[in-house]
Amino acid sequence: MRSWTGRIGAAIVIVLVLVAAIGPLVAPYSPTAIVGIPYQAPSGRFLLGTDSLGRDVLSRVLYGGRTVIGLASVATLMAYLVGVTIGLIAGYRRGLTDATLMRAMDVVIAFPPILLLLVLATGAGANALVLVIGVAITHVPGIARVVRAATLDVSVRGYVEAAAARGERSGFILGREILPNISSTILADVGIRLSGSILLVASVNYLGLGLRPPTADWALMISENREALTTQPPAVVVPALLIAALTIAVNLVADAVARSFGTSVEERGVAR
Amino acid sequence: MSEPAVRAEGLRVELLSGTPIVEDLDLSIARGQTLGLVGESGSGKTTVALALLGYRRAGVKIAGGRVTIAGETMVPRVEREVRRLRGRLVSYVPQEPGMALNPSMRVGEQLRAMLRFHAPSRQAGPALREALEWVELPSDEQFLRRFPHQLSGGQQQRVAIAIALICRPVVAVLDEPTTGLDVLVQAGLLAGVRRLREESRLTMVYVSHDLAVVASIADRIAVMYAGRVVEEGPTAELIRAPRHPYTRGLIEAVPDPAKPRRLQGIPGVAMGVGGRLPGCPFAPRCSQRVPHCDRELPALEPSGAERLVRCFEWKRTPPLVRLPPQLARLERDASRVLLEAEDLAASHRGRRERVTAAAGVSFAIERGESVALVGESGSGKTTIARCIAGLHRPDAGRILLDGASLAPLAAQRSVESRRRIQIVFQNPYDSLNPRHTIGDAIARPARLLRGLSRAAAPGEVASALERVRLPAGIASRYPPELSGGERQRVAIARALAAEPDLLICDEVTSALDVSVQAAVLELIADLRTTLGLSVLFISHDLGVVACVCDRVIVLRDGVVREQGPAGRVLAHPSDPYTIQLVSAAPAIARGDEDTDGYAMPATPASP
Amino acid sequence: MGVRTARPPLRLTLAARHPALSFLARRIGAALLLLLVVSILIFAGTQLLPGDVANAVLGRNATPEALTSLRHQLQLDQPASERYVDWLTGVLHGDLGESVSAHTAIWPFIRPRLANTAILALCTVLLMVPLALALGVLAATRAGRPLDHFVSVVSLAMISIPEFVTGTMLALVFATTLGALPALSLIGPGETALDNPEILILPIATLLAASLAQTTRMVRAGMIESLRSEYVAMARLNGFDERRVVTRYALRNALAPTVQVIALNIQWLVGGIVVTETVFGYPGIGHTLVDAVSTRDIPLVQSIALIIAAFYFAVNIVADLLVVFLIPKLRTAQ
Amino acid sequence: FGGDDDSSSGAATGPTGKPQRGGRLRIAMVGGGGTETLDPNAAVPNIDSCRATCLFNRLTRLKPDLSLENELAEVFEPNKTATEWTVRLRSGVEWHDGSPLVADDLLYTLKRMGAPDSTLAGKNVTNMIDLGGVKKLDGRTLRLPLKSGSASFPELFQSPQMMIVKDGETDFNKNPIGTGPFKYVSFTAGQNSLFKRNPDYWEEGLPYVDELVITSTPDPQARLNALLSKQVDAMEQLSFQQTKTQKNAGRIRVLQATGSSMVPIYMATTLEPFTDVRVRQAIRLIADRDALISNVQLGLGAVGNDVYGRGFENYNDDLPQRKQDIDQAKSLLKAAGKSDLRVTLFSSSAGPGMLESATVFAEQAKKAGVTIQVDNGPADSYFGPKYLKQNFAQTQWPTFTIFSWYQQAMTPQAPFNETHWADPQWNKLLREAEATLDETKRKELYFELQKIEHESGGYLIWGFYPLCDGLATNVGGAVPSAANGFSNFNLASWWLA
Ligand SMILES: Nc1ncnc2c1ncn2[C@@H]1O[C@H](COP(=O)(O)OP(=O)(O)OP(=O)(O)O)[C@@H](O)[C@H]1O
Ligand SMILES: Nc1ncnc2c1ncn2[C@@H]1O[C@H](COP(=O)(O)OP(=O)(O)OP(=O)(O)O)[C@@H](O)[C@H]1O
Ligand SMILES: [Mg+2]
Ligand SMILES: [Mg+2]
Repeated sequence: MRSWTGRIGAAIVIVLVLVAAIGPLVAPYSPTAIVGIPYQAPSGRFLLGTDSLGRDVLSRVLYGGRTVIGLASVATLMAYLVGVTIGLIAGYRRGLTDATLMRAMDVVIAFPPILLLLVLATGAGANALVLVIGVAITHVPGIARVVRAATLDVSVRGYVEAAAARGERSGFILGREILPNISSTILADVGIRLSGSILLVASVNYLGLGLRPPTADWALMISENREALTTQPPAVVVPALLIAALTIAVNLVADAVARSFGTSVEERGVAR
Repeated sequence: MSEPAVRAEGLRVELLSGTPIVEDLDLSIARGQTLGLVGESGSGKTTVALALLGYRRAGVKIAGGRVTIAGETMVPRVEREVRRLRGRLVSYVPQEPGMALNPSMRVGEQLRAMLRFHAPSRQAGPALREALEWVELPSDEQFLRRFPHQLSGGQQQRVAIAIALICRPVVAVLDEPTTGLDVLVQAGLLAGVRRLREESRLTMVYVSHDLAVVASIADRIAVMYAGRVVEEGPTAELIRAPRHPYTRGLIEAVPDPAKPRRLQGIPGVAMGVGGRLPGCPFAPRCSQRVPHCDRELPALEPSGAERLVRCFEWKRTPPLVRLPPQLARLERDASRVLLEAEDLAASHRGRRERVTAAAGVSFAIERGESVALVGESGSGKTTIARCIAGLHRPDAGRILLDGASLAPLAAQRSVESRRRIQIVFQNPYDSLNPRHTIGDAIARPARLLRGLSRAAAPGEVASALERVRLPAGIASRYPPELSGGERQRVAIARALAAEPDLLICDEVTSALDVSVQAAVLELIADLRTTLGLSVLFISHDLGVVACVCDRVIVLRDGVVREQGPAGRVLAHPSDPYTIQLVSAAPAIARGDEDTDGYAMPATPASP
Repeated sequence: MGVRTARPPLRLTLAARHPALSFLARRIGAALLLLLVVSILIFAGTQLLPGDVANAVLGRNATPEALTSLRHQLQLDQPASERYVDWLTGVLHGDLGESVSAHTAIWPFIRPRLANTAILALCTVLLMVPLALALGVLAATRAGRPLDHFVSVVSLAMISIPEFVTGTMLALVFATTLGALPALSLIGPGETALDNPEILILPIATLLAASLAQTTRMVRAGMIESLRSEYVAMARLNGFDERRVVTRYALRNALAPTVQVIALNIQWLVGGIVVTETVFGYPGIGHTLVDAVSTRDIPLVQSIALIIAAFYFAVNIVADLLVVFLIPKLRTAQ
Repeated sequence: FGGDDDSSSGAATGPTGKPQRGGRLRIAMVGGGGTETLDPNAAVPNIDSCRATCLFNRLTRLKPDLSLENELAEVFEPNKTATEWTVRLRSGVEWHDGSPLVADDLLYTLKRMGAPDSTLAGKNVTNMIDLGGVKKLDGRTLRLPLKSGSASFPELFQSPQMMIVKDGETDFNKNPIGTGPFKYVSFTAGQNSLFKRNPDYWEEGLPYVDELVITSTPDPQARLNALLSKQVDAMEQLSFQQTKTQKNAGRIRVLQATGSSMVPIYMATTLEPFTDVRVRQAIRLIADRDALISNVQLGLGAVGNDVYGRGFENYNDDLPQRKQDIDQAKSLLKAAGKSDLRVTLFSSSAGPGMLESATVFAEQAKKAGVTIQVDNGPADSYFGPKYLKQNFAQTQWPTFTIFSWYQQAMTPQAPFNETHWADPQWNKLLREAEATLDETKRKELYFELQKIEHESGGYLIWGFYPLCDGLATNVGGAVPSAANGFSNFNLASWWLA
C-alpha cells in the first residue's frame, strides 16, 4: 500500500480496532452501570460525561466498538463465504446451475433490504446473529456476481482445463485452481463491503432493528442520546465521529487496496 | 530530398522511475521510403513508434533527443502543439484495431471526424472514397454505417489504416498491423500495404516482430534489441548477410514452410526493462562474445555502405548456413495406430445457434508419429483437441485409444487413459496456475495419474525439468517469475510427468518470440525421438508445422480438406484451400538460397 | 458493475432479429416469474412474525375474546396458503386487496405515499445524475491532481457518514437553528410533496449526500478506465483535442457502466429511503412498509414489497435496455 | 393536583388575556400508522382518542384535577344499591348533520359495543349491563340495569372509547358524524386529518380555532424540530430529555401533567418464582425509586408506592412509602430460598422510559445478589402473543380511574390480569366497595384494597411518569391534565394568539 491516504486509513483502523479490543480493559466503569445522573457534562469523574441513563459515556464508547467492528466483520466474512461459494459454483458449472443460482440472487436483491431486516429482526428476535445474517444476506448477491464473472473468466484458463483433463475433483478445481486466482478480484472490494456493513449495522441499530439497549454500541449510543445533541454533545458526537472515522478509514484502506490491485493489473496489461 | 521525412536523434525514453526503455536511438528515413523496425517482444518497438508522434504511454516519459517529421519538430514540443500535427503530418496505425477504434462510433463517422478536425475545407465524400480505395474497402453508405464490431479483423485494420491515411500525412507509422490476423488475411493486407508503398509517396515505418513480414515490405530494416538498434541496413543485404549475431540468430530461427529444416533458437531470454548491464545487452546470449563485450557497450557504427551494426566482433559473425532438413518418417503401419478419431462431430452452443466446430472428422495417429492439425482461426482445431482430451463432449463419433472407445469426458475416463493423453495449451501465461509452484504443478499429474508418492515427487520433478532443459532450482518458483518460453517448457514437463503416449500441443509456440519458439520446437522434436511420443501438433503456422510434423491434416470450418505426409502437402498441395494457405505463408529469402521472397495472392480478406 | 455486463441479458444474437422487443419480452417474463418467487418468500417470511394484525389493531384493547372475534372477521383463522392464494388471485386481477389494519383498499391507500417517495427519489436522481457526471468527469480528467483528491476525499467522507447523522445534522442546522427550512416533511391533507417543495430540500440533500458521492466515484472510475483505453489513446494519436477526446471518446463509452451504477443507486434510494423518511417524518412508502410490518398487515406488506421488487426489476430492465442502446455491439447485428 | 404545570426558570408561558378566535391549529402527534381510525369506539393510540374527543362526546369526563364531571349526561343517577343507573342526555345537543342527540343514539352505542362479535373496548363496560333490560324512559333518558352493583359505574364512561355515536352509524372513516367541537373535513390514516370548527357546538363559545390539523409523526426528534421551526403549534410527547432541555431553553412552552400513568414492573403471582409473596416483596424492596425517577425520568416523574391511582380521590396516600432496603430484600429472599435469584425481565421500548427503567432496575438488583436479564422484545408485538403469559415483565397503563383499572387489570374478569391476581379477600372487598354508595365509606374500603395490594400485590409501581407536550408560545387556553394520556390536548379550549 503505497498511498499516504491508505496508510492514514490503516493507522486509524488499527487504532479503532485497538480501542475496541482493549477498551473494555481500561474502561473506568461498567458500560451498563448507572454511575451518575443523566446527561452530566464532562468532568474529571466522567471524562465524556454521562448518557441518557447516567452511564459513563467514555466507558460505553470504549465498549461500544466491539459490536460495530465485530458484527460488521463477521457479517462481511459470512457474506463472502456464502457469496464466493455460490459464485464459484455458478461460474464453473455454468448452464442450468448458473442460471438457477443467479436468478436466486436476483430474488435476494429484489427483496427489499429493510423488509428483510424487519422480518428477521421482528421474526427471529433482535440479536447479534440475526443482525449478522441480515447484513450478510444483503451482500451475498453482489459478491456472488463478481465471483461468478471472475470464475467464468478463469475457468477457461489452461491450468483449469489441464486440471479438468487430468480428472481432478470439482472441489480441488474450485478451491485450489480457481479460488487463489480470483482472490485479488474478491479482495479488491472487501474494504468497500466492510464499510458498507459498518454503515448498515449502524443504521439498523439506529432504527432499532438490530441490537437493543442496554448494549453499548456506538450506533445505539447515537440514537439513545441524540436528543442531548445540544446539551451533552459528547454522548452523541463521540460515537458518531468514531463511526465516521471508522468507515472513512476503512474506505481509505479499501481505496488504496483496490488501487494497488488496479495498478498491478495495469502493469500486467502493459507488460504483455 | 535534403530533409529526410523522419529524423530521430539520440531519442531516449524512460519509465518515470528513470529506467531506460529506449536509448540513443537514431533513425533517418528518406521520403517515400519504408523502414522496417523488428525485434522481439519488449525490445521497445512500440515505444519508438509512439515517440515518433511525440506520444508517450502513461508511466513513461520521453527523456531526451529530437524527432522531426518533414522538418517539423515533434520532440521536444508541448503536447498542445504536437497534437495538431498528429493525424495530418504523421499518423499511426495501432496493433489491435479492434481495441483502438471507438466502439460506439460508426466507421464513416470516425473517418469524417478526422477530416472535420484536420482538414475542414476538404470535401468529405471524395476524401473518404480515396482513403477507402487505398485500403480496398467499399465506400458505400451501408459500409460506412457499420460499427467496428461489425467488421472482420482484417477490415478493422484496413479501416484503421484508412483513418491514418485520410488526411494524407507525410509519414505513417504502422505498429504490427498484421499481428494476430489469419495468414490469408495478413497476406491480403500486406499486399495492400505494398501497393500503397509503390503507388503513393508515403513514408512508412513498419513495426513488426516478424522478420519475414518486414522483409517483404521494407526498403530498409532496423533491428532492435533491448531498447537499442543493433543493426540497420537495406533489406535484401541484411537478410542475406546479417552482421549482428542477434540478427543472424533471428533469421536462423524463422521457420520456412517450403523448405523445412531444423530450427535453431537463440539461447537465453531477451532482456527486459531494468537490469541492463553496462556492457552489450546481447552478450549473455551471444556465441561470439569476448570479455570486452561485458564491459563496454558497442556503438552503432557503419559497416560498409548504408549498413550500421552495433557489435565489436561483427566481422566474426558467420554466414548463414543451410541446416539439415527434418528427418522423414517411417512408412505408415495400421497396426501401430495409437489414437483414432472416427466421424467426430462437435459444436458449440452459441447464444442462440450452434456453431459447428467439427463435422465428420476422421484421422489416426500412429505411435511415435507427429501429426499436425492446421487451418485458419475458427476452423475447429482447438475443439477437436479438447474432444480428444475429454474437455468437450462431441456430438457424434468416437475416439479410440488403442482400439478402445474413450468416454466423452475426462471425468468419466479411466485414470490410465487420462494419463496416456496429455495436452499443452496455447497461452503460456495461463497454462500454469500462477499460485502453484512449478514443482507442485509438475508433481500433480504424476501423483494423481501415476500414484506417485509424496516423497518421490521432488525427484520426479527434477527429472521432468531436466528433460525440458530447465534448471532444477526452478521447482520452487512461481510461474509469474518465468518467461513465456520457460513457462511453455514447464507446461510440457507437466504433461510429460504423466508419462503420456500422446501429447497434444495446441499452438504451444504462437505466443512466443521466434528465438524462443525455435528452442521449444527443438525440444518437442527431441522428446519425440527420445521418448517415442506421439504428438498432435496444432498450429496455424505452416512453417512451424513443416519443421516438426510427419503428417498434416488441413482443416477448414470443421471439415478435413486434405491430409497426407507433410512434405507432400506443403510442397505440392492439391486442395485449393491448402494451396492458398501455403502460398500465403510468409517466408524469408535467406542468403543461403535463391528464392525471391514469396508470391502474394490477391485474396482480399473475406468480410 | 462490470459484473452486470457479463450477465446473460446482454446477448449479441438476440439483437439480431427484434432486438429491443424480444429482449424486453424475455426480461419481463423472467421478472414476473421472479416476482412470484419474491412474493412467496415475503409471505412465508411474514408468517414467521410474532403476533398478528388483530393484536396491532386492538392494541391495549386486545382482550382474548376480541382477538378471536377480530381474527375471524379478518379471516386470519384461514390457512396461510389459502390467504396467499386469495391475495395472489386478487393481484392477478389487478386488485391488491384490502389493508387489514386500515380497512381500506390497498391501492388508494398507498398511492399517495408511493407518489411521495417517487417525487423524492426522482428529484434526487434528477439532481444526482448530472452532478455526478460532471464531478466524476472533472475528477477523472484531473486524476491525481488536487481537485481530484478533494472530490475523492469529500465523497469518501460523505459516503462514510450514515444518513441518520447527515439528516439530523442538516435538520439541526437549517431547520431548528437557522429556521430556513422545514424540519418536518408535513404534507397537508389532499396535498402532495410538490405543493410545498421546500419540504423536499432537506430530505433530498440527505439522500443526495450519500448517493451523489457514490455515483461520482463510480463515474470517475469508469472515466479513468475509459481514458486509459486504447481508443482514447488512438484518438489522441489522431490529433483530436482533449475536449473532444473526453466527450466523444471517453465519456461516450463510459456511459454504459455509469447507467448500471445509477440504476443501482436508484434501487438503493428506494430500498434505503426509509431512514431519511424517518428522520424527516416524510410520508413515503418506506415508512408505510415499516408500519405495515409492525402492524402485521400482511396484504399491505405483500403489496408494497411486490411493488418495490417490481420496481427493482423494472429499473434493471430499463438500465439493461439503456446499456444495450449505449453499446452498439449489443444492439446491432454482426 | 393531577396537572402540575411546571414553573421552573426559563420555561416559556402561553399568551395571556382574552381568548381569540380563528386560525388553523396544527398538532403533531405520535400517530399509529395505518391502524389509525376515526371510529371513536375503536380508538387505540392517543391520536385516535384525541381525534375522537374532537369529533365526539361521551357521557362523563375527567377534569384536569381528575375529578369526574358530566359531559353529554345531564343526569347520571344510581338506585339505592347502585344496581340500576338512570342516564339523561343533555338537551339541545345536535349532531354535525343537524339532527338532535337522542336516547336511541346512546342505546345504539351501547348495543354496538356489546354485540356478540364486538371487538370494541367498551364491551368490558357493556358486559356489566343487562342490555336486554335497558329501558327507554323518554326521548333522552335510559335506565341501565347492571348485573351487579357498581357505585363507580359513571367513571367507566369517561374513557375516550366510550364516545356516543349516532344511531345506525357504521363507517367512521368517511365523513363521521359526531356531536364534538370539530367537524370532519378529511383524514388519511397514518398521515393527517383536517377538521373544522363546529359552529353549533353545545359548549358555549367553544371551540376557538377555525381549523385543526393533526399530523402523525412517530419520530420524537422530528416532532420537536417541527415545533421549533414553527411548522406545527403543538407536539405530543416530549421525551424526558427534550422536556428538560426545552424548559431551560424557553423557546416553547411545556405542558406537563403527572397522574397515574405508569410503566411498572409486574410479577405473575401464579408463576415461579413469584408465587412466594416474600419474593415479590423482596423485588419491590430492591427498587431505588428515587434513583429510577432521577435516572430514567430525569427527575420529572413522581415516586410510586406499588399502588395505582395517584391523583385520584380514592388513592391511598396514607400507606408508608416503600424505600430501597437491600438487607431486608436479601433476608426475604433467603427465607424464600431464592438467595441468588436469576430471572428474566421482559421489556421493550413500548412505553416512555420502560426499557430504561428495566435497565436501571437490573443494575440495582445486582446489589441484592439478584441477577436480572433484561429481554428487550420488539415494541410492536410486546402486547402480543406472549403478553399475560410472562412471569416477570413490564407494562404500561395510562391515567384513568382506580375502578377502571381494577376492571382492566385486577378483577377476576379483568382481560389484562397481568399479575394473575386472584385474592378472595380482595375480591370480596371490591364487591363490597362497589355496592357502597356512601363516598367516605367507599373511600375507606378502597384504602383497604390498596393496603392489600401494597403488601402482597404483584406490581412494582416505582413511579408515575409525566405527560409532557410542547406548545408554541402563541397557543392559549391549554391546561395540563393527565387523564387518559392525552388530555393535555383538550383542543376545544385552545386558541391562537
Ligand atoms: N507504461 C509502461 N510502464 C512500464 N513499462 C513499460 C511501459 N511501457 C512500456 N514498458 C516496457 O518497455 C519495454 C518496451 O515496450 P514496447 O511496448 O515498446 O515493446 P515492443 O517492442 O513494442 O514489444 P511487443 O512486441 O510486445 O509489442 C517493455 O519491456 C515494456 O514492458
Ligand atoms: N466456447 C465457445 N462458445 C461458442 N463458440 C465457440 C467456443 N469456442 C469456440 N467456438 C467457435 O467454434 C469454432 C471453432 O473454434 P476453435 O477454437 O476450435 O477453432 P480454432 O481452429 O482452434 O481457432 P484458433 O486458431 O482461433 O484457435 C469457431 O467458430 C469458434 O468461434
Ligand atoms: Mg509493441
Ligand atoms: Mg485454437
